[in-house]
Amino acid sequence: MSWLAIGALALVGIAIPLAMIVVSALLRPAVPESGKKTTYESGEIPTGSGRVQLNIQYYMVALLFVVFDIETVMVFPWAVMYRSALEAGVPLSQALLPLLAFIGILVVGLVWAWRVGAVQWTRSIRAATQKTERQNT
Amino acid sequence: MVSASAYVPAIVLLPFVSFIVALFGRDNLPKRGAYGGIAATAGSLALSLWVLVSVRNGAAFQETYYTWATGVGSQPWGLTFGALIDPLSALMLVIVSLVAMLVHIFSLGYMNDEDERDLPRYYAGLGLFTASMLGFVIADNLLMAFMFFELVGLCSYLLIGFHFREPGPPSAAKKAFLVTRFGDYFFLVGVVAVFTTFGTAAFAGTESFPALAEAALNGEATVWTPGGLEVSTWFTIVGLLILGGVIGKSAQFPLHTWLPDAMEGPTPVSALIHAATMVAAGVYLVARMYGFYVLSPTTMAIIAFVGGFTALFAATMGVVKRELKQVLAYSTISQYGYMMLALGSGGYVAAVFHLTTHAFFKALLFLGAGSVIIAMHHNEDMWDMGGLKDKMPVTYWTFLAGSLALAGIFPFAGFWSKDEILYEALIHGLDEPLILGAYVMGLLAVPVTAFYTFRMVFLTFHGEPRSSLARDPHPVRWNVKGPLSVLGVLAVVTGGINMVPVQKVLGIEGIDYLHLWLDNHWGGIEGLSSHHYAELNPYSSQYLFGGEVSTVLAGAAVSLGLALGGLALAWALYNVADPAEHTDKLGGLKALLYNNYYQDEFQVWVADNTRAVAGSADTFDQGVIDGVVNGVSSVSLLSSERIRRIQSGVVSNYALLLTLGLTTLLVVFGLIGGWF
Amino acid sequence: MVPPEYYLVLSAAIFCIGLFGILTRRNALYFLMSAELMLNAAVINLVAFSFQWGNLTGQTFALFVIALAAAEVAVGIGIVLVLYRNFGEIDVLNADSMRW
Amino acid sequence: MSLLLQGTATDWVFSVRALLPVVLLALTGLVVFGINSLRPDGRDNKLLALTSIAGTLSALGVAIWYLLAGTGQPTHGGAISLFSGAIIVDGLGLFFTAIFTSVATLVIAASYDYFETDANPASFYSLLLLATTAMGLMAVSNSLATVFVSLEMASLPSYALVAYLKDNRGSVEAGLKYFLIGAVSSAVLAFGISLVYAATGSLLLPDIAAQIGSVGDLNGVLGVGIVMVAGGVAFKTASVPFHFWAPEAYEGAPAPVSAFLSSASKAAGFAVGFRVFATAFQPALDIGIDWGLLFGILAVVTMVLGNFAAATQTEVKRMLAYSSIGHAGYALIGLAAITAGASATNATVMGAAMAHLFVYGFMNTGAFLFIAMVERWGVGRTFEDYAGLAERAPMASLAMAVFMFSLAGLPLFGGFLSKYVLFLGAINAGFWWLAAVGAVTSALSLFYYSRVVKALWLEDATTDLDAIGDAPTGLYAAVIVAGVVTVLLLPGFGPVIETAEAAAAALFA
Repeated sequence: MSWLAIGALALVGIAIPLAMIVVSALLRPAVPESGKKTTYESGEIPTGSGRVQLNIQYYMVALLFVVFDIETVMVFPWAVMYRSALEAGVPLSQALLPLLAFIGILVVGLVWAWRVGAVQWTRSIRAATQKTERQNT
Repeated sequence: MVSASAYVPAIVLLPFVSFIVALFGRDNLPKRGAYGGIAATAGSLALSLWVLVSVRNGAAFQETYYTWATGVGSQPWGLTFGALIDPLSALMLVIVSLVAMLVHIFSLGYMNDEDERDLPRYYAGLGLFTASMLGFVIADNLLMAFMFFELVGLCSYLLIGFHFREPGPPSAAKKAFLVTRFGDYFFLVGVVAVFTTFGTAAFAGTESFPALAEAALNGEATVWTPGGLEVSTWFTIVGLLILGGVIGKSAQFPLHTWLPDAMEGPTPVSALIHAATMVAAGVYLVARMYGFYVLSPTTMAIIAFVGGFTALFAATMGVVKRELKQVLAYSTISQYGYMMLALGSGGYVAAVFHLTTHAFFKALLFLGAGSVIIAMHHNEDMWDMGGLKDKMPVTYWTFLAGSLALAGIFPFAGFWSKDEILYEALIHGLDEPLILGAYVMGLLAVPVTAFYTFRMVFLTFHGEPRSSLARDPHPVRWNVKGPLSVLGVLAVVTGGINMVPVQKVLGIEGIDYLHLWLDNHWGGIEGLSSHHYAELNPYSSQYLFGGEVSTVLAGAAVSLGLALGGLALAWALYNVADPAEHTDKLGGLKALLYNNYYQDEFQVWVADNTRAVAGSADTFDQGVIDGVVNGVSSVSLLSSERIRRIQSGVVSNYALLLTLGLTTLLVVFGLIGGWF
Repeated sequence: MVPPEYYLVLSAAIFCIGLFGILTRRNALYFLMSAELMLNAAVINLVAFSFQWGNLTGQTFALFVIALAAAEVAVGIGIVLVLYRNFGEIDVLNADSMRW
Repeated sequence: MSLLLQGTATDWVFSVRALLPVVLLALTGLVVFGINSLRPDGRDNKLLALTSIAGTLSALGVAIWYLLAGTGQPTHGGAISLFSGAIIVDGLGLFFTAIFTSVATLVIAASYDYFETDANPASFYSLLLLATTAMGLMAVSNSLATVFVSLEMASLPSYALVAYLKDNRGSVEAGLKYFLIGAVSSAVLAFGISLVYAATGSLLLPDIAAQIGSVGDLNGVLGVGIVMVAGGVAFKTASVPFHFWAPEAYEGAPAPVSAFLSSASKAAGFAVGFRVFATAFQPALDIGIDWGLLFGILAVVTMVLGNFAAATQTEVKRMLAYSSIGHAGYALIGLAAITAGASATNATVMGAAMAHLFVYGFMNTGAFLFIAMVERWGVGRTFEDYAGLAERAPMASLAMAVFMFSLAGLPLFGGFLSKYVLFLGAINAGFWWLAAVGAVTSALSLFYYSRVVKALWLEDATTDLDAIGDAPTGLYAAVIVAGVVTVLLLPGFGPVIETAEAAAAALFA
């Protein structure tokens, strides 16, 4: 029965905004004009496209971040059981070595990404011109 | 003494070696591969003769050479390669290697002297073709037979399409390949079914599938059948499946359409295909596993009826063809129809007999046609020929011998074998309406055969030359005349190997050599004798006119009479100076020979009407049968067009279809399994 | 304690929402997010039934699924990037040059 | 030879030795990264290719050695179970590892020429090696957790490989489609696994099998889960209705990648499918979850769709893509013909499907690599463009003819025997209708395969073929080797089928 109150609340919660929208739609006069359809830009008249192209490097860094973010997820269960495993007499070769191998593989990947220039902030001509274009508009 | 059995694989390997040599030797070879091929096939022939002799001395054997794989599981199966040398295969080996050798020699004249290019490829194909047919002949189990059967089909594809730069040959090659392949898929399913049913595909021995099938029908053994089907019904189905491959390869109705098109190949190849290899493979296969087929009366009747129908149907179409090789093509279909008729009506020996004689006289006719084509500078239209009799006597006389054999005129080879087929069909058919129907069709085909054969002979060799080419033919050399002469002699005398009618009428014992040969008189493999087959076959013999002798005589007289009738009609219509203007010439003669006028008028009427019948058969063939074949392929292609439209290119649609598919599966299997 | 069937219903609902997103969205990134949603539905099940069955298998596997989801996004973003470079936008409907 | 059998499952040295093929592949991948890290600007194409080939070949060698020595097989102490049963090294795993590593070797040899001008081939080789590693893991996964992880590990590099030509719209589009369908499919698979876990409380395959009998009311949940897991397998094997990515991915991807995906990746999907369904889900057949029929239907639809759609293609590569779908249908027979309790026939038909995948690995890889060669020559993609190539490249064209005829199942090459044994096994198990559909679609397949041969050998060139001057060593070697193996697999089919059937029999024992 305790769910009934929540259900009622949810119903009311959905009904009220719906009712407000419906009532206002019924009451308000419909005067379409172009100014109403433009994007709201804090009173400024909007110019140019709404889409901004970010430098590709943002994504490269983001990707690397995601990859190393995963590492944390994987290390987490290991950290939880490490102490108890050692106490239970599990040798280090089984408790620590796999994790070191795991991190070692990641390091190889990171070093490679670094060396081939994935994290280098390139200053390509195209990026530079795009930057000037953005500043000019 | 070394036994011949040790050299049996060499019979197959020799032509294969010539194939390899021609393939890699390319243009460095003497005569660009021809000599190698001749040497190899001559070697095969010598070994085959030796094998024949040793089988005559009782050295038939079966031997497994190689085991591919053995299965584990509920039903162990073994895939093996081996040789089965018994009277039947020994005889066939000789036929195949002999014809192959003659074709190789002939090719020297037909291909080398004509400066064809790319000849190593040609000889490589011939070598492989011969090798695979020989391998097929010695096969001791169905799977091995199937593999070589397919190889034969592939080689025919390569050889028919030899002149691939012209428009016709590639499509003819493809058609031959695909149509026979279509039948072969039934064959494949049949092979699989045989394996599943019996656990073996061996032809001979107590553990062979014909023996097991026989035991199963007698209740002495149990075999697997799908869904607990009646054993005999299942055997019929399996037999028919395998028959699919036979009908495709042996060009029986309705899968015969590839064969006339296959005339696009070089003429020696046609000779090989028609006489000894590809087309013969189908009939040979039925003979090889005859012990299985005789167990199923339904299959036997179907074989007989298809054979008889094909014999008549193809013969009528032969009447209206203009090209020399086309006529021969339809005659091949028709003659193989006779063999099927013989097999279906219990005439095992008769079928093998006809297979033998036909191999010789059809090879002869094709090589003769090749000779004519050389002479005519590769014009094949008979209406452009005429009068070649005096200019190429060797070709003429040998061709004539072959034609007489084909037409079944006494005492040429074809007479004896065809007569025995009709005789077998008659005595077995008196109780079986289907066999009797097949017999009648076979009998009707006799005069038609004689008619078109001699129409061909007269148009080609007699009368006046009808073109400048025919007035000044290109001469041919020894390498053409030699094979023709050998085959010409054979076409005359081969009938002597099986003088059954003479034996029966005159009571001379022991001159039916082929009967004795196939009956393991000189030793053979247990269970593969014609005697054994005769015991198994479902027919009883009935005789007309109160006795065997009179039936033999009556049958022979009727068929010979009909053949002579056909010949006479052809003579009257076409053995004239200028057959095309036949009717106009009549006007000048009518005052003088009034009665003859009527006779001629009658002949013209007969000619017109035969023409109409034959023409409509031809139309039926081109329109309906070809149409069905083409229809199946266009329906497949059309559905292909439809099916591939599912792949719309839009990934959202894929996701939608994927979801729908998954949902459907979930709902269907949920309902079936009662998950909800 | 919440009965396990409720989790099944919840996860099925989330799975279907994700599926709905995949079927209706044209933007590749939304497509990606919807697929992640579907994976999360699986994660809910795993965690809930890990609790239900009293073993840690499900929870551990849930971590793996999360990790793989992240890796999948990484590869996916890379592909979306090259898509943008070649097609000038990330509308999945525009890449339809190969079909039938 | 049996030194591997000593040691305990928890000893990590023992684990490494048991998993040596996979470990070797992973190490090679890392070494390739290492080489590239040391010399990021040096284009060491040859060094990288040789390193990669050395890795795949040694992994192949070890897998074959283990197979011959009986490691993990019933004769030598049975399957080796590692990591609390999550990984199991047995005949099936080693057999499939042999397939993956053979295909990978051929593909790398071909890529050496194909990516000759590529700016950074190291990433290609390492992606390929890592994908192969993951496939090796798929073949030895004995838990749904490792199945999912390794399947994703194989998929992620594959997406990148398909989209490898970053400036080629076709390649990118292919990658996008592959990735999007793959994301959906992996979500479906994960959801399916979670449902199976919900019903049985375990992810280990043998434990699932033990629990299935007592799921009670949850059999509906289990059923939905099993169908969804089947969906994941269908995605990896490119079977209907999860096949939609395949034609585009195979067509758009660089041809060596297509070869890799359509041979190795497909085989990996079957490795997972065979093990999961034979080990874990077999008891489900008794409680109204008839996944055998499910795969039967999928097999029929897949065979029909793949072969029919291939019949009227105009581009050779796309035709091969569809034919690859059709072959997935044939291999699915190995799953469809499984019936509860009939362990002998089950082993026969599954072994036949494995042997078919083995032969298929060579003939299909070879066919795609031939296309890679043609792409490298820049000749064109349609059948017309292939006309007359035999004049310029007779050996390669001969090999291509061998592949086509073998794929069609002509009885001169390995493809015949494997297809034959497969149909035989299906009929033996009572599924004659599967064999019948297989035979009919094979008949159709000959039509479109022979079109290629006809174009190569029987038609005159329509385009200018002067560009075909060079004979790329690696590509040529790969194509010829694949062709020779395809031919040799006819006489040498015995050991293959025997190994495969023994491996399958161990699964059902």
